[in-house]
Amino acid sequence: MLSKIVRTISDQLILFILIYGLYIIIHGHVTPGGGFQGGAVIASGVVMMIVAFGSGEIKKSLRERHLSVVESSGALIFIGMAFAGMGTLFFYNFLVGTPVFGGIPPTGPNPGDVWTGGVIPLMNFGVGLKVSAGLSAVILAMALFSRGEETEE
Amino acid sequence: MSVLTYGYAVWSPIVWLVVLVVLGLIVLYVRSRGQKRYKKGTAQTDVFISGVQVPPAEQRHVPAHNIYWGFFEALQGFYDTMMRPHTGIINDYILWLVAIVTLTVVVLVMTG
Amino acid sequence: MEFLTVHSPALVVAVPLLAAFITPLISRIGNKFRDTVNVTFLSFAAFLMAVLAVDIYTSGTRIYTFGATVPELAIPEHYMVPVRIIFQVDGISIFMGLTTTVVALAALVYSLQFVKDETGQDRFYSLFMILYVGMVGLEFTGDMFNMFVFLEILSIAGAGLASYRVNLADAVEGGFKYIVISAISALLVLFAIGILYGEYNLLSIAALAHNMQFTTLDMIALALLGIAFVMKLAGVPLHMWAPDTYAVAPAGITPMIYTSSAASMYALYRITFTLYGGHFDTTAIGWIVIILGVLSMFIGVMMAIHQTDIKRLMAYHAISQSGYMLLGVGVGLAVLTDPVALAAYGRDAMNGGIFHIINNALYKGMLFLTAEAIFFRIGTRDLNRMGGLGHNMKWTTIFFIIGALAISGIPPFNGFASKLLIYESVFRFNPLLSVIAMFVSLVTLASFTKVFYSAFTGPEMSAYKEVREVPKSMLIGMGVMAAAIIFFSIFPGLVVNTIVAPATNALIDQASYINGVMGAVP
Amino acid sequence: MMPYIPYNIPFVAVALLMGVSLFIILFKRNLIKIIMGIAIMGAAVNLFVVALGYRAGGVAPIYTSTPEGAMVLPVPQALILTSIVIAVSVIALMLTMVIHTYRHTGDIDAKKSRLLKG
Repeated sequence: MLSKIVRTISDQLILFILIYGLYIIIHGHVTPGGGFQGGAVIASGVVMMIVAFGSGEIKKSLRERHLSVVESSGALIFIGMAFAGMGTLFFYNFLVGTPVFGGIPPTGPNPGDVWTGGVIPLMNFGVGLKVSAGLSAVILAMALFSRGEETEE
Repeated sequence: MSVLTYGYAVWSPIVWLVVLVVLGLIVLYVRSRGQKRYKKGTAQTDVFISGVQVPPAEQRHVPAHNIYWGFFEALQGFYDTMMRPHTGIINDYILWLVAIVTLTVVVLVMTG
Repeated sequence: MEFLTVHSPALVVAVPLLAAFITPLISRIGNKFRDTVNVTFLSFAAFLMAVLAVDIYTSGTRIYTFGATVPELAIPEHYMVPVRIIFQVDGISIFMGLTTTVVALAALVYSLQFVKDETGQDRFYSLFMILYVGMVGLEFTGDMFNMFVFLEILSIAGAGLASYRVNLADAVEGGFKYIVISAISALLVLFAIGILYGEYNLLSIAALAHNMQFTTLDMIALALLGIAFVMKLAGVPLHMWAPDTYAVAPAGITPMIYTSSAASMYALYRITFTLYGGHFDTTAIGWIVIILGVLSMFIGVMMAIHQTDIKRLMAYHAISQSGYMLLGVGVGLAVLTDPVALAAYGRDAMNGGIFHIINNALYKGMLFLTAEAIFFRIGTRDLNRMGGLGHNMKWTTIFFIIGALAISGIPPFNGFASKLLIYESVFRFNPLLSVIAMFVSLVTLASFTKVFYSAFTGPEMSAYKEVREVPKSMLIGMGVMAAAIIFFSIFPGLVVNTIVAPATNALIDQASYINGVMGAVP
Repeated sequence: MMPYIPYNIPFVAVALLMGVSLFIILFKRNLIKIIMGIAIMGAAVNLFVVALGYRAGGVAPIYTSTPEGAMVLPVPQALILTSIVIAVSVIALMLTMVIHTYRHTGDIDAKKSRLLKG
């Protein structure tokens, strides 16, 4: 556990990191970024919390089993979108042209329209969930390992 | 269905099995013509090693590293050479990979 | 049914992936339920594989373009080259897929009892399914980059499973060696893909083969790809990781990792025959494959007979048997540009080599399972400490005898059928190679006699008086493989004509693979 | 051909990185250093593929705010993104195994911590 200054600042900063990560995930289909990058940003926030508070403290609020469930749901969202396209073909972008995320991203200088891309934003969201939970679980497990503790099953 | 035909001959497991069964029957017939003096549980079936005390059954089992002892003794030099590259060190595995890749690149660039 | 047939190439990969992802969620309900779901999903995938196989053997190569409007739309409108992710399933792909599926089913059923008392079972089943997905994907994929991705997927899942029993120090070491060599060979593959992409701006195998110029850079890429896959399939002298990893992997996983080596062998054949076939003189690369094969056969078996660890011994046999496959197909590769020789003996040699892949996956897989059954009951892999196990483990002994006779090439088992094809056709190519192959078979028999003698025969040891037969699900796993071996032994002609000959044709007939994708382009 | 020299600098860097990584993997016995070597080799391959997609004077391939002009190839970048994701998981897995090796044998020297040989 680090000093009080570091802990307080980390406490404030984690919100901004989470929001930035979510922004990257949600805008994945119109700007550089996407599920993996955003998820990695969120996981880096978890790293910061582990560094500031110590893995023992974080273990109380961030259970590995819960992370595992979130990770699986992210993967299920991704493959569920692929299965949902089966009416035509696996991974078919069935939302294009519908009112939900129906548009195609416009080319040329513009601020970027999130309400486009068909299933791609949803898949990005699934990947983001999976990566953030997965990377956090990996880092948490390693931090606990290096202290000589086993993770709970 | 069961016959495998290829360029020069055929292989049929059914025919082979039939031949095996016929041969087995002949062997059994010959065996049944033999003498019937063999009795189980008497001194006839005991192990005899030139009068030496025979150890109990459990200690008579030859452990694996003694099987084919002469074969390994004769090929001592070969096995010494073989064991030298099998170090179990991961760096050496990669060294072999790099060496073989280099060799293959040279051969293919020369011939291709 | 129509729906399943159309979508089967994608579903075969997607259904086990779904199982892998829902396993951590449903394991809350209960272990029994999770096991049932996993077996059901894999059985469904096996059913889909059978549907796909019937479709391919009746109506030829299948192409499945992900995200397109129709499956055959490999090249979108206004494009000249394929851009989407494509699964291209032809004779050799479906042959490998069937092999993988049979082994995976038997291994999964076997594992149910084996991991019952271990921790982290959810991860075991998830990774098992992902390993299966990696293998099938590697066998079905139609572009180079996905070949790399699926190679990495099967490497990561395989390494994680190999070191599943982290409480054993050697298990971690075996897994570490596997992941290191996998990572480096995968990076070589990626480097070669980069070279090819930089040259032709293409990733699809068919499109690359269509445009191949056989420059010096292409030769370097061929060497990198070929040797990387030889490393993954454990050909001598790049085999040293294999005994380490096979020996420590849990039961059920060893056959799977061995089958993933066979999948790498498929990738090697795909590269050499399809990507670089055609107008290129393949004699040099053919001889390289033959030399690697002969080295693997000979050194593998000579090292095997020396071992006293039962699983290391079998692992060296796995290397040695891979040599037969390399030899058989290598002969076909060396004479690929010579139609007379190809018709005279090349095709038979390739039939033998490819038939040996499925035979070997079956009996080698079963032998690994019997070895692990012994470990399950007596807790050691050391042959010196075994003896008299045949008294109490009768079924295991019977399965071991079937496997040992099959691997040694004793008629009438299936190992004999495939080895006979290799011996006789390789004899026409070069008699010396055939003699070496027969000698190797002899030493194989000798070393399995050693295992049989020291583990199963002999008086009942006092330490192993209480040893019982392994649980029923493990026997079922071995029994599935034994039944397949006996079926293959009795009907070799049926198997070769139905599934092996189309695989050989698919490898030799490069033009139809290219036309499957590039057909629309003038 | 003076103007073309700058475009070869990435490939020189690839060769250097590759040499460094091979040196590490072949001659360093520390398992952590071997993992570092693999990471550097991955970086070399990634740089190689990304450099292949570069076009002289190209702009970033983002459709929403693109200026006029040639774009660099987006496909190699997408490939390398996948490769990086894979590299992350491979390295995490390898590090976990090294932790376990250290716990079991008390050493992370490739020669001293080995149990399997022959």
